[in-house]
Amino acid sequence: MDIRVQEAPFDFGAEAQAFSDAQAGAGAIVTFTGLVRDLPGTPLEVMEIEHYPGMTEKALAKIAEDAQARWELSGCLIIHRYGKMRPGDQIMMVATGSKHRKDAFEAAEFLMDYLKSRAPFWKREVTSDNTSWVASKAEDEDALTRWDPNQ
Amino acid sequence: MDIRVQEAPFDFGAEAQAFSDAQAGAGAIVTFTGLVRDLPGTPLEVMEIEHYPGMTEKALAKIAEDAQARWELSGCLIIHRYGKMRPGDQIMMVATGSKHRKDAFEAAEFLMDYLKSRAPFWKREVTSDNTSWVASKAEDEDALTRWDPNQ
Amino acid sequence: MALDVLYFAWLREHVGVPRERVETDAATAGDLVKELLAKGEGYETAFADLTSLRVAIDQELVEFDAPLAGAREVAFFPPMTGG
Amino acid sequence: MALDVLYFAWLREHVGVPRERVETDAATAGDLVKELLAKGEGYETAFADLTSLRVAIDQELVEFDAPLAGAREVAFFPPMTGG
Repeated sequence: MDIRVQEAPFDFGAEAQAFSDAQAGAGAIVTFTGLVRDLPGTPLEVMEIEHYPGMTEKALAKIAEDAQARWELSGCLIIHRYGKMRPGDQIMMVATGSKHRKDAFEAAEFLMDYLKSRAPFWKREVTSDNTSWVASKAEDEDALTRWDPNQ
Repeated sequence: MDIRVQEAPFDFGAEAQAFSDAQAGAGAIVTFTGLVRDLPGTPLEVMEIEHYPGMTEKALAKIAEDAQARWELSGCLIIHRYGKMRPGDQIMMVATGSKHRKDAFEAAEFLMDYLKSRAPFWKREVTSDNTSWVASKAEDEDALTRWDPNQ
Repeated sequence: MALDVLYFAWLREHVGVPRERVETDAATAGDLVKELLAKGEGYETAFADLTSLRVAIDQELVEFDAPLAGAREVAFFPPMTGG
Repeated sequence: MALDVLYFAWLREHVGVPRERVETDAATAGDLVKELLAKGEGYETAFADLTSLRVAIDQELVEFDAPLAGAREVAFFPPMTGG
């Protein structure tokens, strides 16, 4: 389990390769990367991500532990940036390794679904004429019901 | 759409990075990589993959086209090797890019499910005392029902 | 008891400070909000709609009826938008 | 008509050749299998259980009752195991 919360950019290709190389016995590796998208209309100048130092690391570790308890994983990586980013920049990535592709896929989707709505990050979009906090989406909260054993 | 069928190894990290860099407007990138797993018991010496030149490329292109018709993708990559590989080697990878993470994940899983059972590749495992063709799994065929609009 | 109270994102902007030391006898996170409302207009705007807010006690997400006993740090913030 | 018939994986091993030119009047892929069975023991072993086999006409997966009219290439093989 490798959790990193950092302001600096990360090298997605190098991280993906290093993660894959470290997965002894795995037959399947899944990665997810989130990029800063440009906005329709007025171009996005900066995407700024605020977080809650201390809680962020704990929340991500908890999510990764839950994934490892639920699926048989050879490993699990989360990197999430904070601070200022520009369109096209990589915001975050997760990677999962497992014997089987279904487990690797499901665990990566689980990590993403919880990370979206349970890790203390907040995005703010800055354009030439406006600054606004990104609103959370009901569909992101709804996505969690998929993982609820009582559903 | 980038489809490659090749004997040579590929550089997963470099391919993942190049794919991500080329996805204009995407907010989500998913990659899947299949690795040669070692066998329980007698160690695997070689995994040999046979394919049907001509049909393989057509089948993969069809699967990628179906994925692009079904989800809004900024791009879609399939690399699949044939020939001899060793435990830990990368066999294949797919990558998908989309505005939204759900589309990128679903399209990658769709590509993998169809590639498993509909692209003409056959695996053979060679150990010091045995050579055997890998049997297809009922669960791989069953995985396709998820994508059938009539289900 | 004395607590560190933290605010994030637009909640922080309305309140005007990222954190403050608060002396309180509130039993729950929700009771603490009621006390904070008395501190001024910024707080009223910030806490106008609790259903659109989240709270963490000692860096763990909880409900607004969670007890404050033994807590060192309480944080209020909007729904998260990571990923 | 004359057809190229291809065999892959363990089917190829049983038949003994990867491809051969076959002269046939078979109407369907399944009818072609019946003709091939007469060619010897290897073919009988190879085609013993059609439910565990797949067939492609001109590089497209089809069912065994697919018509051969106009076909140039027919391939028989076990279920695929890619990925």
